[in-house]
Amino acid sequence: MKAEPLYFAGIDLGSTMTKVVIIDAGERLLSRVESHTGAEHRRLANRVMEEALALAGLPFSEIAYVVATGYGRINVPFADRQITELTCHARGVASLFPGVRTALDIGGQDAKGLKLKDGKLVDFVMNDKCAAGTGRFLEVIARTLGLELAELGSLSLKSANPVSISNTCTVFAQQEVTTRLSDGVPLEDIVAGLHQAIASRAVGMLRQLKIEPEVVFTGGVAKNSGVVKAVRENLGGEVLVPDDPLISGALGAALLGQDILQKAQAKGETVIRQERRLAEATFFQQT
Amino acid sequence: MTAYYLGIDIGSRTSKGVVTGDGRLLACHVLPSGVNYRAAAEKLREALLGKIGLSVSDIAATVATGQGAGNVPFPNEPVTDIRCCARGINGVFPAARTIIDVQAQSSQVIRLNGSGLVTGFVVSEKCAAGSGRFMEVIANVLQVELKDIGPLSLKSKNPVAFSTGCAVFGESEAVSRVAEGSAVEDILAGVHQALADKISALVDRVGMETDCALSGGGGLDTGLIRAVEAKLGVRMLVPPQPQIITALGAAIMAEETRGGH
Amino acid sequence: MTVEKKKRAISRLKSMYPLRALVDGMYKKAVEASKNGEPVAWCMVNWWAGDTVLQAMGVHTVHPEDYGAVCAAFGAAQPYLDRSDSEGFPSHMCGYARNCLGYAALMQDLGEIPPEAPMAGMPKPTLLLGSGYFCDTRYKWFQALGRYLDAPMWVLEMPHPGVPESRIEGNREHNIRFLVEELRELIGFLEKQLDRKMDYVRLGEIVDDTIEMNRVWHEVNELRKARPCPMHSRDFWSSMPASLYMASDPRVTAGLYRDMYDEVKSRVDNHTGAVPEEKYRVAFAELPPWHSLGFFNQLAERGWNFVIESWAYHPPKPVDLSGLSDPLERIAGLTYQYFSGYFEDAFQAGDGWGYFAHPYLEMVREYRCDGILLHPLLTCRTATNHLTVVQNQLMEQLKVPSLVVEGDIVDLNLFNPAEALRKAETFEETMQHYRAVRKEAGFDW
Amino acid sequence: MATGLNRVAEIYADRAARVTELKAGGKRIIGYLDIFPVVEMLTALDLVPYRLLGDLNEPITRADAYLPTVVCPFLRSVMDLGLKGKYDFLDGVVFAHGCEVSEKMAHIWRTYLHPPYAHFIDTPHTTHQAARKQHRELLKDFQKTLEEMTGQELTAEKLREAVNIHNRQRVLVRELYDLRKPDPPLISGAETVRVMVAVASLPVTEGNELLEQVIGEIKGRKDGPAPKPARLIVWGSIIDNTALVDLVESLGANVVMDDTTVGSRDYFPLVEITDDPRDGLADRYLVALRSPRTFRETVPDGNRRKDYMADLESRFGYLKDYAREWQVNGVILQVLRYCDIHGYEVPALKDYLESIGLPGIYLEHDYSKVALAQLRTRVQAFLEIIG
Ligand SMILES: Nc1ncnc2c1ncn2[C@@H]1O[C@H](COP(=O)(O)OP(=O)(O)O)[C@@H](O)[C@H]1O
Ligand SMILES: Nc1ncnc2c1ncn2[C@@H]1O[C@H](COP(=O)(O)OP(=O)(O)O)[C@@H](O)[C@H]1O
Ligand code: SF4
Ligand code: SF4
Ligand code: SF4
Repeated sequence: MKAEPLYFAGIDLGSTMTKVVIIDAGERLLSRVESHTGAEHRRLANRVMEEALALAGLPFSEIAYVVATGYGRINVPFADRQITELTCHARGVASLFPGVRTALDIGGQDAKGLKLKDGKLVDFVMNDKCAAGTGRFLEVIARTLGLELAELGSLSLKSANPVSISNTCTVFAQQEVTTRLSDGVPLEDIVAGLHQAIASRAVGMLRQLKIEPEVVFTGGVAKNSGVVKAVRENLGGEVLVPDDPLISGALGAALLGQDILQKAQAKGETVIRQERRLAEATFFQQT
Repeated sequence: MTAYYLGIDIGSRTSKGVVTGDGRLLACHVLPSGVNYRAAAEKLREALLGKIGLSVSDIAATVATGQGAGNVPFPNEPVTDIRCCARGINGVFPAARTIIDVQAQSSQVIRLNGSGLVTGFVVSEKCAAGSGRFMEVIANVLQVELKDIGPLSLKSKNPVAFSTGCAVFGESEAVSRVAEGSAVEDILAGVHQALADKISALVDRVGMETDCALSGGGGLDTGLIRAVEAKLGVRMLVPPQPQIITALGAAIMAEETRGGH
Repeated sequence: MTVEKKKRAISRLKSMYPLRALVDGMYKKAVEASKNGEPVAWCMVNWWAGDTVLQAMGVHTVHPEDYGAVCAAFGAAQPYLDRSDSEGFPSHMCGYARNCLGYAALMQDLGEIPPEAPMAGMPKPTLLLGSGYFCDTRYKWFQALGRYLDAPMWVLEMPHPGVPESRIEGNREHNIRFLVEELRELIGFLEKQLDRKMDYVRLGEIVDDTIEMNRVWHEVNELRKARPCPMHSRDFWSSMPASLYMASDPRVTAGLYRDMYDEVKSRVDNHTGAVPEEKYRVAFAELPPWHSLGFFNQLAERGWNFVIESWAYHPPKPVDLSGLSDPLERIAGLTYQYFSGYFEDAFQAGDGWGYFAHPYLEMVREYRCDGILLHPLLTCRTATNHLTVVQNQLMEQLKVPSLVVEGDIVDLNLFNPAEALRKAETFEETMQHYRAVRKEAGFDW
Repeated sequence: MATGLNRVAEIYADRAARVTELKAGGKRIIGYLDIFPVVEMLTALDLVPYRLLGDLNEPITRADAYLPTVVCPFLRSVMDLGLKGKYDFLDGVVFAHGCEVSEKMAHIWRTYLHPPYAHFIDTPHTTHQAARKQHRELLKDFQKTLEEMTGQELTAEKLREAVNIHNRQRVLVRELYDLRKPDPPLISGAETVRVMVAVASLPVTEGNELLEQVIGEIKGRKDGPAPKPARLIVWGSIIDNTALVDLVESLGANVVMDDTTVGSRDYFPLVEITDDPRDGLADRYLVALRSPRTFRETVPDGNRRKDYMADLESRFGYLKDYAREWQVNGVILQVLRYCDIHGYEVPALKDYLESIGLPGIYLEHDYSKVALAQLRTRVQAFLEIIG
């Protein structure tokens, strides 16, 4: 009997960033790749996968199970299973911070609150109708200000006097920001104000789930130290951020793949898998 | 001697100015509001006076309106844009009883009487997906000039249905659609329909009485006009320069306030 | 309440302050009483009916509804609202309820009144008294409090007269009977819970004083028909809780309303208005944005006088109940009058929209209003449901326009004062227009 | 051929078809809103009760000028259909004090749509003795206006007969629901919704025939739903359309039970036949119907203290029975936006579900297809939670 290759891949086809993670059976991270989802990449999830495989030095056939998650999960043709980003993030968070019960994830297109019990997702809230309060808000503003996303955090930490932006709508806030700048308001105060706005929205949403400290903060926006600080202030408590907050969903996906396989093996069931062939993915649901 | 009146409309995107005299429109001017409303107002006045060779002292009265009215640095009477818009349309189409005013930041529906007095109104939420800004955002990302969006949209046979009600997410959706092969005109037409839906919901809240006029920068967009007409099932009266209607109304108000003296 | 530094555009009545103080004093009294082991009820306004009974049985009351307004006015509501959200209550529910649920949850955590609670706070209740009238919130909210409080709950039921069915023969009688029996069942519940007996003689006195208190209060409001109107809605709102919540011995309260009557009367005699120059007489519906009352000062500076507000917070039109010997029947009569006296017109007109919207026609006509400010609340169905009908009917029947300004009673984030002012400014023109329209149509204002 | 289910599909697609036929044949059709109007009294006078429902596929446009946007979107939809003339065929309407907004809408409806006959029953909110008595009186008032309208006397005889036919319907509905107990269920959740909506659109005897036919067919069918890991109960605001259930079932679950109207909530309790049939009716509608809009005492007799868990048990205990009998492993708490009646219940119900170890998910939606589509990820995540 041929031994199963024990590598697992998780692909998180997010609205903004596509993340791929490959782990081995010991939950060791063999490779991680991130790439802008961007319009043209939306159809090309396979490229990112290819890159991750190359980095891990593995042929695709060696991957025992592929789980796709994220906004575009439905259309990753080579995935063995699609699992929602809620479950995947929870799994990722549980592995990174065992015992944690509340998590906040702010990505490009939504913000989510997760409630965990014994390492499993038990409840959640989600905000995905309006770009205000999501990573997209910060992207738009960064673009307006001609700043890199990565700069926003450290810049805002310099502010002693965050200004509040009166427009909630991302589009109008963008314009308000330019006006404020021309009024001579320091850049860092504006950025800090925006971070506060995002944080207070997110924490407001998170409150719908009785918050039990400590809170883990993941998703691309958790890379922004300014938002992290604002979330911490808003919660009035400690906030844990993983070293690599972007990949918690992809990591969770890979781990879930492992779980699925193990469970099946324990029951002696065979698992149905896709052909290991990279193909184009589209972003919108095919009708 | 002719008395001249100045109407200034400092909108969130564009500033519009009008000079009237003897009840006639003598000059108008449109420029981007930019980030400094004060400067925009100054420049606007300068340009207007320059066009007809008048000086500041020739202006008998000024009414300022719009989002940035509070920043106009020279003496003026502030009046809300809703009132000015109604007066402006009344000046052009006395039979109009309903106005759909599509500005950059919001859309509003105004009911008015034969004298241009506001008899009812409703203002949209401040969400870019319900205002002219949605068009700008999409035009920008599709690299289409604003003036071309109308004619292009009218060519569409298969408007794209947007899966989101947010202008920002709509922007990325538009990009993806293009990447997946949708035609630009179909995307534009899709946005026009989405906007027309929001506008029609507003109209339902105050009720519509014909004739119905369309003003504001949105009136420059034939695609939007047709979409609104299709949705409401009535023909729109659209003034030749829809964007300056509110400024025109402001000038008319300036004349009214001083008229008697 | 909020401190206003500038010289006020609204000249407030001096006689209002002691009335407001009565209500504010309730909290302190209830906290004291609770410390002394006396029973305290958290009480929904079932208007006079339940409160008279409670007072006669020596139960202290606080009114979480009023407390919602207090917290809003003190700017203290946010933490309670947040807490309610985190308990899983949808945020589009009643601001008063969210405030109270958050407060109760916090109080349960702390085991005591939250230290930053405005006034003296609401002490832990012995009883929860909800009501089946006016809104579903009034019993669903109290029922939901069961998560945090172990006080037993009673819902006082009331019929909804004022609809066309009230004219069916025998309907009035069985409705009154229902009210009386309901009150009896409530008394039975209280007697069992508190181990004391109702003193019907005392109840009789309280009921009579209540009827009288409401009569005087009604007369005060009648004076507001004068031009210029001597009393602004803000004074009404500050004074109304004293009657609605039975803040004190109704005899004492009646005395204070009498003082108010005198002050208002002297203003009428001297043609003194509540605002310096009354350009627009405006009615208000329904509940005000308690957190942003300064908005009314800004409007007053523009000549807006708020001369009358929703009937629902007004006392019943005076009615002679002296022929009824049973105090419970007198309460029932008063309550019935409250829910039907304002609708005589509706009955005459055979109008189906009767009790909840029709009185606005009378109000606007008698107080000669130029317009009405409608304040739909995102969180309250009761105060919002009928506003579009009110708007349509005022226009159709009286040619009086409505200004719609969305907001909330407690949640500050839902009200935008700058936008509200822009709309108000525009609306002045609309009011002027309809003055002319009314004149043409033969109306006399 | 599954003629019963076909008939169901036809009526579901065009609810008014059959009653307009009947109307052409001289029958009078009376609309009623929510579950509190006592329909037996209509049937007894040979009036056809016809449930007022909304239309999730029809955008709400006209209702905005009559009902504000911050009220129950289902009721706004009903009002909208009314304003668009979709209920013009009705010979009258009966409303009750179901919830705050439905009560107000009753008055708004009669103000603007001028139905030839309208009656509002001010159903009390409590089950106190006084309230029960009051409810009986209210039914007498109702009887008066009905007799006046029809010119006929509503005898105890006729009423008893009507009660029997309606009770028969309730028994049949229970039989139908029993077919959801096996795994896989013999009838899907979406099919059940269609059957229930169809039944609410027919005169009661025809509804009974249809139910019998459908039950017969389903018992013998081979093409029922496939087994799925999740067996769910849907609790909450009205469901008069398959959209939500379809969504849930398309994602890998069988909806095997409901606690909503149009469903078990309005059909399960029977009417007790009493000497004066009105007494049994009054109690059934006020006391036996299990709706969160009816308040029940929180203190067991003789107790001074309230026990929260006991209160939960008395409010939600029946759900435990449902869960056991229908082998349910998850609960969808779905609430229409701005529905206070159900909104206030959510935290308490979640407490209860936790205490009996049933996972639940709260979904708020606004009675539109777009809003439902946005729930997809949430539902999917919940199914993953159930695992
Ligand atoms: N280096 C960075 N510094 C700060 N923020 C970042 C950085 N990279 C990404 N982000 C933020 O993360 C968001 C994307 O987060 P992600 O969790 O990948 O979302 P999604 O899964 O929807 O694509 C972006 O919108 C951006 O705001
Ligand atoms: N040439 C054009 N063709 C089509 N649409 C236009 C054109 N110019 C402006 N617009 C539309 O008009 C809007 C601006 O309207 P305007 O009334 O000037 O707004 P504001 O007063 O808020 O600045 C833009 O957002 C855009 O949608
Ligand atoms: S407010 Fe702005 S960010 Fe929010 S949905 Fe509307 S357009 Fe999008
Ligand atoms: S009437 Fe409105 S504000 Fe008052 S308790 Fe009811 S829901 Fe709350
Ligand atoms: S869903 Fe809620 S608000 Fe709507 S009718 Fe039912 S109980 Fe009333």
